[in-house]
Amino acid sequence: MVAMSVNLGGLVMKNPVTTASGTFAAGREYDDFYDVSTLGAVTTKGVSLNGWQGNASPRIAETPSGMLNSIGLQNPGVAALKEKDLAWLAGKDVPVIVNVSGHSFDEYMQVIEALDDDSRVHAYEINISCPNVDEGGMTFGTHAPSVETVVSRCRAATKKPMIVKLTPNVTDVTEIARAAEAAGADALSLINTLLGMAVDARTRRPQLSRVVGGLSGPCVKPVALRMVWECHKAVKVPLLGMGGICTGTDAVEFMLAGATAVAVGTANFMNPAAGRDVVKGIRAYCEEQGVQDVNELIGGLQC
Amino acid sequence: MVAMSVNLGGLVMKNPVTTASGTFAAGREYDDFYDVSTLGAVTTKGVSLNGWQGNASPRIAETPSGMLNSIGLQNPGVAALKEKDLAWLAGKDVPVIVNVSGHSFDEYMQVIEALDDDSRVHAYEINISCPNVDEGGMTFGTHAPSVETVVSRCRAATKKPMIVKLTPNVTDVTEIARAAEAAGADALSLINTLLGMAVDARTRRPQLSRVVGGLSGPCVKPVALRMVWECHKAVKVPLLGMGGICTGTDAVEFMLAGATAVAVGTANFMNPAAGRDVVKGIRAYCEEQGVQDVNELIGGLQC
Amino acid sequence: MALTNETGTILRNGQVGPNLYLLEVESPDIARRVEPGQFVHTKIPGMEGHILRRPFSVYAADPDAGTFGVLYQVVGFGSEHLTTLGTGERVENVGPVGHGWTLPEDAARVLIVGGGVGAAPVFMLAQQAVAAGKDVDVVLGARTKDALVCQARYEELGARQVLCATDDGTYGHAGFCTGVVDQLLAAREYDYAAVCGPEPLMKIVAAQTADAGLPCQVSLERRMACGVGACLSCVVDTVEGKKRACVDGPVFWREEVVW
Amino acid sequence: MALTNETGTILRNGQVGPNLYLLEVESPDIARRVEPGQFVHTKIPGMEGHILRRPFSVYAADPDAGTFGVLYQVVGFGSEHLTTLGTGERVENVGPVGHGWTLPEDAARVLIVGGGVGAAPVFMLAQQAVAAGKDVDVVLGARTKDALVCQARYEELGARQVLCATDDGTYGHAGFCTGVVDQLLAAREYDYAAVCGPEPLMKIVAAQTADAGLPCQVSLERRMACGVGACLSCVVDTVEGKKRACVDGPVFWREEVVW
Ligand SMILES: Cc1cc2nc3c(=O)[nH]c(=O)nc-3n(C[C@H](O)[C@H](O)[C@H](O)COP(=O)(O)OP(=O)(O)OC[C@H]3O[C@@H](n4cnc5c(N)ncnc54)[C@H](O)[C@@H]3O)c2cc1C
Ligand SMILES: Cc1cc2nc3c(=O)[nH]c(=O)nc-3n(C[C@H](O)[C@H](O)[C@H](O)COP(=O)(O)OP(=O)(O)OC[C@H]3O[C@@H](n4cnc5c(N)ncnc54)[C@H](O)[C@@H]3O)c2cc1C
Ligand SMILES: Cc1cc2nc3c(=O)[nH]c(=O)nc-3n(C[C@H](O)[C@H](O)[C@H](O)COP(=O)(O)O)c2cc1C
Ligand SMILES: Cc1cc2nc3c(=O)[nH]c(=O)nc-3n(C[C@H](O)[C@H](O)[C@H](O)COP(=O)(O)O)c2cc1C
Ligand code: FES
Ligand code: FES
Repeated sequence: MVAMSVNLGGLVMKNPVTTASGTFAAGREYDDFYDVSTLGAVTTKGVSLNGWQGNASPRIAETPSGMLNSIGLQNPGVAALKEKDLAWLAGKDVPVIVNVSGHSFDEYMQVIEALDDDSRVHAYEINISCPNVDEGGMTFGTHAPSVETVVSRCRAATKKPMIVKLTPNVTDVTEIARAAEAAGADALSLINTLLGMAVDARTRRPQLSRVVGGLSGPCVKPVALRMVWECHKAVKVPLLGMGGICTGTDAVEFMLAGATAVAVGTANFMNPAAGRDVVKGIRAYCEEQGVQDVNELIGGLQC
Repeated sequence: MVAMSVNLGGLVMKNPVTTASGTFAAGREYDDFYDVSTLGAVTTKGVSLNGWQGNASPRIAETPSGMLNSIGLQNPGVAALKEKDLAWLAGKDVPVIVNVSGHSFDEYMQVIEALDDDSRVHAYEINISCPNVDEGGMTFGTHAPSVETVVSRCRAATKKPMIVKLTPNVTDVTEIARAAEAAGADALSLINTLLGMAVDARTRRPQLSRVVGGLSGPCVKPVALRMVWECHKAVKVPLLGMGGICTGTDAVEFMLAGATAVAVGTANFMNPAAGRDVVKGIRAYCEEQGVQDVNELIGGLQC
Repeated sequence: MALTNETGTILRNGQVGPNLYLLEVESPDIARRVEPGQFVHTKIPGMEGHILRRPFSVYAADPDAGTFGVLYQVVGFGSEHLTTLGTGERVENVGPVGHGWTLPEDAARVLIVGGGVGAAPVFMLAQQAVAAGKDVDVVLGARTKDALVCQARYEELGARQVLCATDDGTYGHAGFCTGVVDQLLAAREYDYAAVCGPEPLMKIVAAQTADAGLPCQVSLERRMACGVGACLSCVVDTVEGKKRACVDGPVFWREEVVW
Repeated sequence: MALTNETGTILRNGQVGPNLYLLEVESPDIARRVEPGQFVHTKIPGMEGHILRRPFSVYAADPDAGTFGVLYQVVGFGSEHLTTLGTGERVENVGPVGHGWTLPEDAARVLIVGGGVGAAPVFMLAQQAVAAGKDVDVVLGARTKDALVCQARYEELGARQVLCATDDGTYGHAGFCTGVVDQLLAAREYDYAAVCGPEPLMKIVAAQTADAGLPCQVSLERRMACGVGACLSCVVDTVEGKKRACVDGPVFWREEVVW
């Protein structure tokens, strides 16, 4: 028996696997494929205070070993999240990480305030890294001072575990990581998508209506692993690693590089049972390699 | 007949295709596959003043639709470049872009000084973006002030077309692009490799001896296209686009996004005649689409 | 209706017309439960660098044999690669996905319009309508005669009439199939219309049926990542805001859609 | 020697032992020109997400038939995928690449050591040596008896002796094949040795032949991107600095290598 439980900045997860926000809704759409309580946590789609329409279609494009998206944080707002998603998740034996968005510092705080006395919310993931919105999102996440501002405001609004989600579109991710840590983050999650673009040569038009979008999937794994490793050396708070994870082996690579837990994103689209399969795969790796406790893997890279 | 000639900041190329530095040596190794004078230019492997040993093995790792390298700018120095590579290239009907490296501001200048009266050198590509060396390389390319310093020193040393090669590992590539332009760059080339990492879960070791390396190949194309497009809007100097170009269609995408010319890198490893095939592919696209002059494509994206 | 991710076996996969291919898969669970207008989200094997699944409407299904068929055209890498798969190869499908056609019980006279490869996603609806004893008129459009690959099956079905149009005039009405629709609608005798094909075609038929005051459904295509309703890639602008083509559609009422 | 990027046709591809496969390709230009110890840089079809070619030594070649063979083991994605290719499929090889073995003309007695799949890259050398009328002793090592798949061909060749060792003792000497090498070297009767196999094996044999004062070559493996000498991925530390395994090697003299 492998001990699979990890502690992600105060959030106890029965195994190190959650879903990457925006790729799994709140889990209900995947209920036919496996029981979400198989997971260490469910991370919900980014939510704003009153909801957003998101961007125009086309919203995705396929790229080599990856995809671009410019969903633009379409969401129905906090009230709908509580009424529908949290109600459904309450029946499941799995902690819930709510991914929080805002167009302004205040909005982030307001979302947390609207949720904080709801016991169905176990942790927050503060998304200051979405490349697909004009205000807020990534613009907050690329400069240390605004990171500190938004994170400390959120910190003031909650005592629950607060994960801050970082963007890879920066010169030095450790600078941003340290700013988030200093401002009170309990954990950091990385990476959000890399800003990219795709062109249709025949029509001479961009493939996404918003021209640029966020790159995810296996193609970004090398960048994600590198950033997890850099942050592992730079900060003390635990890390939630993601970017191209499809298998248990991928997840183990992230843990060796320093992640305490991992999230499965784009892989859900390739394999609707990806989350379950990653949990299984980590366990199988540990059994094969004689790892008794998955925590032994964290930062275990030999170099 | 499609007019294929382009002018890259003073360098006249008979077609818009060159090779990405470090993937083609000086072309001799590909001579069995096609005549390098088919190309618009040959860009040579990065050269430093007295040569470097580069990094330890393993130096490469395969990643989804891409690869990591940490060659570390191994090169035999300027004298050997002149004696062997430029001598060989002198017999070919193709302009030569010499890719210039240095561990210090001075070394960049010294490399140029050592080459500038050699008529076999038609242009320089100043590499301030190599992620695989500890001094110089990317550390110079991520901060506008050091970009200005190195570029203006190089500018003082030559009147030949000077292309400055930018790194994608920055928060805002347009800031760096503007700094290089202001300091006298005739053209910008982008992108160099994205910093990445690969882990072997079984051995729990990094796959590269230097742990991190530069990501290239089809997987980076969306990031490269986005940066070409951003820079096209931000600066006036022409752009040399690269990152995952394998086919004529890929090249056309870069030109639509704003590149005046393109470089073929990692694709040479997949297909030793990739350079020739990209030239052919651009021509075929133009014929099909009724494009009479390839220059019509530059920045022609409709959005 | 519960989704499954079923690994099926290819029984047949071959060309049936100009750029038209028919894929038949043994996949009992999906074959048994699929309803007219639903689709499968197909993981085409051997495409590791192209990571997304491809959505294909189910053309026909045989619940007893446990098989279903897909009619597809080659438009890009995935569909091109799909043509290379042979009998016996395995293919994973998420399905049956989506809201299909809602044939009104009291509709006695049904008009079905299929343009190009869009003739397939309306075939099971035609079957259903004929089986329910309705009068079914079918209009099929194609570039050329050889591309009218569904015509024979529609005719065998017992539709009242199957009218064809070809762009190049090699068969039936010469020109766009909306010309035929115009003529049929002039008689104003339908209770329900369903159209599937290129979006410009659907837009025109939507306008024609609106003018005729005829209820009409369309089947929309959007690029899809998850295919199960989770990612919001595939949204359609509707009068009630954005809806997901994969699970809220792909079939929508004409008047829901903001064209 | 000029390189070509030749598209060949697979004649046979099948398992010949535990985790051992033999691929035979019709590829006339390479087959005609390949020399002992050279390799091909293979683009394995259907691997779009794994972009690099894979280097494989040529095991045997028939210049008249225009075919060559590769003996390979499954170690990862590419070699695994290679096993799925069938007769008639096309495969692109850059070749013949590299500096092979340099059998000294005046060497009368030759020792050839092949560990595991390393038995293949020395086979053409053994052929060459036998054809040149030299006395050839061959030592083959493998995990188990069934893995000694090259033994029969070496025996047919007319080598003076073919000695085997198996890790599990199911055939020949029980244990590492360096034990057999030790015994043979004790007689000190060789003029040249060539060894191919896992790097630890080659390192030991290099030390053994150094002690015996015997000239020895080894064939080194490095990860390769270009396979033509351009990218410097594959460097080997030598006493003269870094050399490229692909074109300066893969065969090096023992004393060149900084082990
Ligand atoms: C609900 C639904 C049902 C469909 N039914 C059929 C059918 O029965 N027969 C048929 O031939 N085609 C059908 N299509 C279209 C089919 O999905 C595309 O032709 C196919 O995805 C193209 O893939 P590709 O790799 O060949 O093209 P590429 O252009 O290389 O694909 C690139 C990306 O764009 C997507 N894409 C490209 N064209 C379309 C499109 N028209 N609609 C949605 N996504 C697209 C691909 O899925 C992929 O993600 C249907 C689409 C939808 C949404
Ligand atoms: C000159 C030379 C000759 C060779 N001859 C043979 C032979 O005759 N038979 C045989 O079975 N193998 C041979 N090899 C090893 C063979 O190249 C690898 O087993 C193969 O590349 C593994 O690919 P993969 O996709 O299965 O493994 P993966 O581990 O998935 O490959 C990942 C990457 O690492 C590289 N790689 C992995 N192992 C090796 C290795 N041992 N050497 C070099 N690159 C490696 C791959 O080429 C690829 O780029 C030779 C290697 C070299 C350099
Ligand atoms: C369709 C899509 C929607 C996403 N929406 C969100 C979101 O709402 N909030 C967020 O923080 N990240 C969002 N992301 C980013 C993912 O959570 C994740 O950080 C990224 O995709 C990298 O992981 P992956 O490669 O495993 O997908 C989204 C990604 C995709 C592909
Ligand atoms: C093996 C290898 C060596 C490289 N060496 C250099 C170099 O010496 N100088 C340089 O400016 N860029 C170097 N690069 C970066 C490429 O020139 C190019 O910017 C990058 O690989 C992106 O293009 P691609 O995806 O087409 O390869 C190297 C890339 C590779 C893969
Ligand atoms: S494809 Fe994901 S919601 Fe429709
Ligand atoms: S593999 Fe490129 S130099 Fe050897």
